[in-house]
Amino acid sequence: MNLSVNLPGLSMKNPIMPASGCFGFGREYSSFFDLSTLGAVIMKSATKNERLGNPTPRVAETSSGMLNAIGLQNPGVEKIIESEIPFLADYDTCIIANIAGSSVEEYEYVAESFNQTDHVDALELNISCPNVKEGGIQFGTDPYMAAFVTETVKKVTNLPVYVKLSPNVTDIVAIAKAVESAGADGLSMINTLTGMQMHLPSQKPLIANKTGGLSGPAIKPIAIRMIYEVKQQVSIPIIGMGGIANAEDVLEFLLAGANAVAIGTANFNNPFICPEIINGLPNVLNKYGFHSINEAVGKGIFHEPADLSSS
Amino acid sequence: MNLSVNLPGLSMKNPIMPASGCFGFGREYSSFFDLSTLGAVIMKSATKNERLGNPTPRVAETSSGMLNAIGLQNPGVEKIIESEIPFLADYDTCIIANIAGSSVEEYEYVAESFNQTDHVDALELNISCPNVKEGGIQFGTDPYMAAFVTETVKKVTNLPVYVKLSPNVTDIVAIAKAVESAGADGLSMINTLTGMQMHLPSQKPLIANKTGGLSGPAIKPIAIRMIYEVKQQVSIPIIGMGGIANAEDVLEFLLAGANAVAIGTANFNNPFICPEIINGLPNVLNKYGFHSINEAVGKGIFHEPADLSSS
Amino acid sequence: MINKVNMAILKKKFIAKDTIEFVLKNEFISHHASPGQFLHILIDGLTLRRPVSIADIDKSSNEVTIAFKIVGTGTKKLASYEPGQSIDVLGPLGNGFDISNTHPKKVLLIGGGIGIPPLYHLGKRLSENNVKIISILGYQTKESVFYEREFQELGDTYVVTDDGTHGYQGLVTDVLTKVSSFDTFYTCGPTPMLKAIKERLSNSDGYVSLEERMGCGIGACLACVIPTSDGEGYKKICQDGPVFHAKEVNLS
Amino acid sequence: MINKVNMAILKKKFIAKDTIEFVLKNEFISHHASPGQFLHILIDGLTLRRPVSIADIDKSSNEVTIAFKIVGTGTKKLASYEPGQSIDVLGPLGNGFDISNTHPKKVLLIGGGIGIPPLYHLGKRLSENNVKIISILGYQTKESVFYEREFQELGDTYVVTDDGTHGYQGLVTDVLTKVSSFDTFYTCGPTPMLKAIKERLSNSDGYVSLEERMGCGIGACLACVIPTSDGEGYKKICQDGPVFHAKEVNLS
Ligand SMILES: Cc1cc2nc3c(=O)[nH]c(=O)nc-3n(C[C@H](O)[C@H](O)[C@H](O)COP(=O)(O)OP(=O)(O)OC[C@H]3O[C@@H](n4cnc5c(N)ncnc54)[C@H](O)[C@@H]3O)c2cc1C
Ligand SMILES: Cc1cc2nc3c(=O)[nH]c(=O)nc-3n(C[C@H](O)[C@H](O)[C@H](O)COP(=O)(O)OP(=O)(O)OC[C@H]3O[C@@H](n4cnc5c(N)ncnc54)[C@H](O)[C@@H]3O)c2cc1C
Ligand SMILES: Cc1cc2nc3c(=O)[nH]c(=O)nc-3n(C[C@H](O)[C@H](O)[C@H](O)COP(=O)(O)O)c2cc1C
Ligand SMILES: Cc1cc2nc3c(=O)[nH]c(=O)nc-3n(C[C@H](O)[C@H](O)[C@H](O)COP(=O)(O)O)c2cc1C
Ligand code: FES
Ligand code: FES
Repeated sequence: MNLSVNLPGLSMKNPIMPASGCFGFGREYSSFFDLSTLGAVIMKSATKNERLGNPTPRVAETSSGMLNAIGLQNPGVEKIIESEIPFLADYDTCIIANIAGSSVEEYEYVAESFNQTDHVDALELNISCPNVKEGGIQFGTDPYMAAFVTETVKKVTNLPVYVKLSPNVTDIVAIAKAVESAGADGLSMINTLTGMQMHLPSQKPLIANKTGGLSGPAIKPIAIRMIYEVKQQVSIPIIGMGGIANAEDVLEFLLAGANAVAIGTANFNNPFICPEIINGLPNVLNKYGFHSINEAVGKGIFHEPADLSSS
Repeated sequence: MNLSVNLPGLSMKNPIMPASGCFGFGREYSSFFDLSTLGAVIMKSATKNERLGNPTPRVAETSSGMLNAIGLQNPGVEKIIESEIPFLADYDTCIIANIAGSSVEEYEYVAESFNQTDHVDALELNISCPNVKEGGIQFGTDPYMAAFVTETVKKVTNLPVYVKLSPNVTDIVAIAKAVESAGADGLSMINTLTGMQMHLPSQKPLIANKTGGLSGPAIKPIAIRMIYEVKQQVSIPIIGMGGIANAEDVLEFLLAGANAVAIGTANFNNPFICPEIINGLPNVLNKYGFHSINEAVGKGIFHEPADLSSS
Repeated sequence: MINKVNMAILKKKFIAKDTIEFVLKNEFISHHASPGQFLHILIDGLTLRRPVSIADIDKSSNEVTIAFKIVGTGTKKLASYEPGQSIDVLGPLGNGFDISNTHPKKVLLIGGGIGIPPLYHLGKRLSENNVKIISILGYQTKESVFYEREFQELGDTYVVTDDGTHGYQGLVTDVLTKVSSFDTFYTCGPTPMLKAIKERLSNSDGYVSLEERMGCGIGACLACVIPTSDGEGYKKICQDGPVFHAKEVNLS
Repeated sequence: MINKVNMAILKKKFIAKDTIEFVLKNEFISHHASPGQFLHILIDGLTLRRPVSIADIDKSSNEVTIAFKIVGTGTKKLASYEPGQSIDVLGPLGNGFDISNTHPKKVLLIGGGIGIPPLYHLGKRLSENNVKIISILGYQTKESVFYEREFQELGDTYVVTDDGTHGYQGLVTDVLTKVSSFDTFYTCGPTPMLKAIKERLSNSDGYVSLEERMGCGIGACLACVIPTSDGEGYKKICQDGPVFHAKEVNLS
């Protein structure tokens, strides 16, 4: 079974990659399996300078999901280029650098910095982090701002840009179309939904940052719906994510319109989840009659012959 | 332990009520327990004329939740007033009529119709149903429209109006403030999140309506976050809902700012859930040091002394 | 009368490929359930209960039998339960087969796959009333066959499999011609099968038992509706059904 | 070296109120784990694994003991597991107590509540190396007391309870004066206790074992960080810890 997928900048042996922030820079997971089995690795968000992130607790369990408010802790783009990318570059896998910032200038700076290395294959533009006070999500909830930061980054980078969309919006199609017009080469969706949990004993929010990003199987139906809606309105490829936990879930995302997928929270449950899904995918595709990844992409988009609903 | 709660129009013996659409008009559940134990009953959405709803399948299981696309099936407001309300009126519980429509005129008509009966204590204005083609959610995602329909309904009804907000928005606080200014007596939040599930064997969306509303424990963190945010910006009371499954969950909603709560999906899991929660509530309040419902309301809203986060 | 009860699992048996039979114990259900009614089963970790028909009842020992096929998450988890454990059940639910008012002398039971269990319960009750039973049972393949002997004990039984690995090859409708006259038919199985039967036997009196994904299971949520044949309304499968007069509902 | 393994539950024992001890079997863990390391346990139906310290190891029989208290959903579910079942474990995780490089003659172990189990594993190993052990164990109340006899076998043991229903009344810090000199202290327990000990014993060499809510458990997600005392950065409790030199980290 041919699992290969070709997307702008990404010539991947399979459509499976760990999601940003759930895999660090690959070091820890490299002791569990050969990272060369992965289609790509999406690195933890990079900012201009080192960030120490939010106070703890930073994570909480929710029904079929989790909240996190790490707060973009990372060593800064220079250190990542110096110390992390050379490590990953030794593996036969694509490298996607996720970039974040508090200002358009910061996004610009970080994007440009990645031109220094030859080992990054694409950028993922995180305009959807709900866990920092400034920047992040504010760029992802306004089509104009989203387009502006996309355009700015496109001007300075020589890499394809995948814009990572926030689900915390009324109209995700509007944002998707705006960043497509601004030159995005692809979309990455979805980031986490803003959530909160109350800690009864202390009578305050459990997460020190109060709100956190909800991820895991709980949000899968929302991710599928958004990809389904966006796919019909844009022509750039989509990297899908949100609650994927097995190979059946991957097929569900492909049918809804994703061209490839990323796996986040499930890595914490099972550090071997990515290779296990890669191994399981051929059987699942086969079972439902597909001979390649591309064949399944968008196949579930169903245009009703007539309106059967009785509104 | 005093569980009573007084909200506009609703003088309730406890803060627990079944959520709209999950309890029909109470008939079926009345064979399981005495409806007089409930603080209130929120009836299934009423529209001007009978509606037959969407094609089936109308429900699907998701991780810690479910999708539904019933499509506001109901016998129409006249029939509800004639046949359903007299049945409910025999119980010692408050009655909240949920009203929906495809146009402002329809909301107006339905609201006015409920003036005919003396047995309804309050209206819940459903401007957030994601499962019908026209109306419903479009009124709930635009602050101007939300305010307009609220204002219109307020003019014709002699009952307090609780506006039921949609979580499918970028800025729920803006909608909440808009309907408060338009005269809403309270808020009801949250309705379902729009979601989708792909059915692998048939390679199309499982729900016949394609998308459905996501409810159940999966969405609880989103409900808590939204109530927490809105509570700080409005002064009208909030009926909280979204994934409540036990008495601890109720306390979580109270701490986040809800004045009372509604229970939806959990009724399907356990038809006795409402009386069980009512029975369990005193112990839970006690355990965490509360002597009444009101004492807990908004207690979890935590204003940090200083900004400890390192952005 | 409906109740929420705990039913102890007394016995567990694999009766065909991916098909499991549980013998459950509960006095309330065994005394209140009639053929065609179902149980709404709470399965650990799931939000919605799963409907499963009653396949047999022994009132004297308070034993209730169900048989189900593993098709997804819920049935897989249910299949992992072992004797000694008990399950939380809402039941008995729905309107079963109407056998009190009509007095047929000879009936035809037509079951497809996992639609077969409720017909067994029906057949046993009818046969106790000296009704003559003819059965047509359809399965995918030899490995899926179950309850064949049990139905033979009730009367003439025709087995068909899609691939001909057991009994006749074909669909249940292909052997209809082998059956001489009958007063009433009762059928349960996949919707395409029910439709074909309804068409073929449009001149006969008959009842169909339907399936739909359910929410509440008791008539409150309107998840499980089916259009009535007059085009004017809906019936709730969980409460008005699952058994309907064949002429009453519109299978599309 | 970290691995994902299945550990069979051999024995289950309630050792105090809401406190359960499991004896688990696994060769890899028993041979690779050192005192202070922990297991990251997958619990049915939960998204995140739960960290639980190793309380004892018997290398000859490949047995690994853990002891945990029921405090929430995860530990409640874990407590429902029975011998015969096995659990999915990621381990051994973290950096344990440094006992190879230092050569103390006499150590003080200070444990609070559910922080006591890893100190038992440590005490046993040290005592095998002829180190003299003094222990201070703090519990809420008499019913919560466990491992008292086990620690007494290792050396002088002072027990305190918050309410004085067993041993001395008060906090572990209240009996510190009873302890004569020691070379190194090792402590694990609730953060306020660790802070108090750090202050009281600021002139002594010592190690603290910390807890924080975890995601990955292996150093990748940055959920479990603690500021270093130089104010310049963070350490990961799951990977750099859970044991730190008392001077290294900032408990606030
Ligand atoms: C009144 C009634 C009686 C039933 N009696 C029996 C019985 O006696 N034995 C038995 O094996 N099954 C019976 N079913 C079907 C059974 O309820 C489903 O197989 C079960 O709910 C599937 O749950 P799951 O979680 O395993 O599958 P899911 O993961 O939910 O779905 C897997 C597949 O099962 C099918 N399915 C899911 N829900 C239903 C449903 N409500 N009805 C029909 N198909 C469904 C779908 O085709 C789906 O592809 C009955 C259904 C109804 C409505
Ligand atoms: C390295 C390490 C070793 C540990 N060793 C042990 C041990 O040997 N025995 C033992 O009983 N417990 C131990 N714990 C604590 C244990 O992990 C938690 O009690 C457990 O995760 C709670 O899960 P829950 O689902 O039952 O509780 P939840 O429902 O998640 O929370 C219930 C309560 O437990 C507390 N809690 C939750 N997570 C943690 C956590 N990670 N650390 C501390 N408290 C928490 C909170 O105060 C919360 O109020 C250890 C924790 C760490 C980090
Ligand atoms: C602990 C954690 C940290 C995350 N950090 C980042 C991040 O730094 N940048 C980013 O773009 N997304 C981040 N995400 C979001 C994920 O990449 C992903 O979009 C989201 O979790 C949904 O996928 P999942 O349900 O498979 O986890 C993080 C998620 C988690 C759980
Ligand atoms: C089957 C079903 C039908 C519903 N119908 C309605 C409705 O008619 N009107 C309405 O305002 N909300 C309706 N809702 C939304 C619920 O009232 C509630 O807001 C939502 O389900 C979240 O609560 P829960 O998680 O407790 O179910 C429906 C929900 C479900 C699951
Ligand atoms: S399942 Fe709720 S009405 Fe039938
Ligand atoms: S739990 Fe992930 S870094 Fe420690």
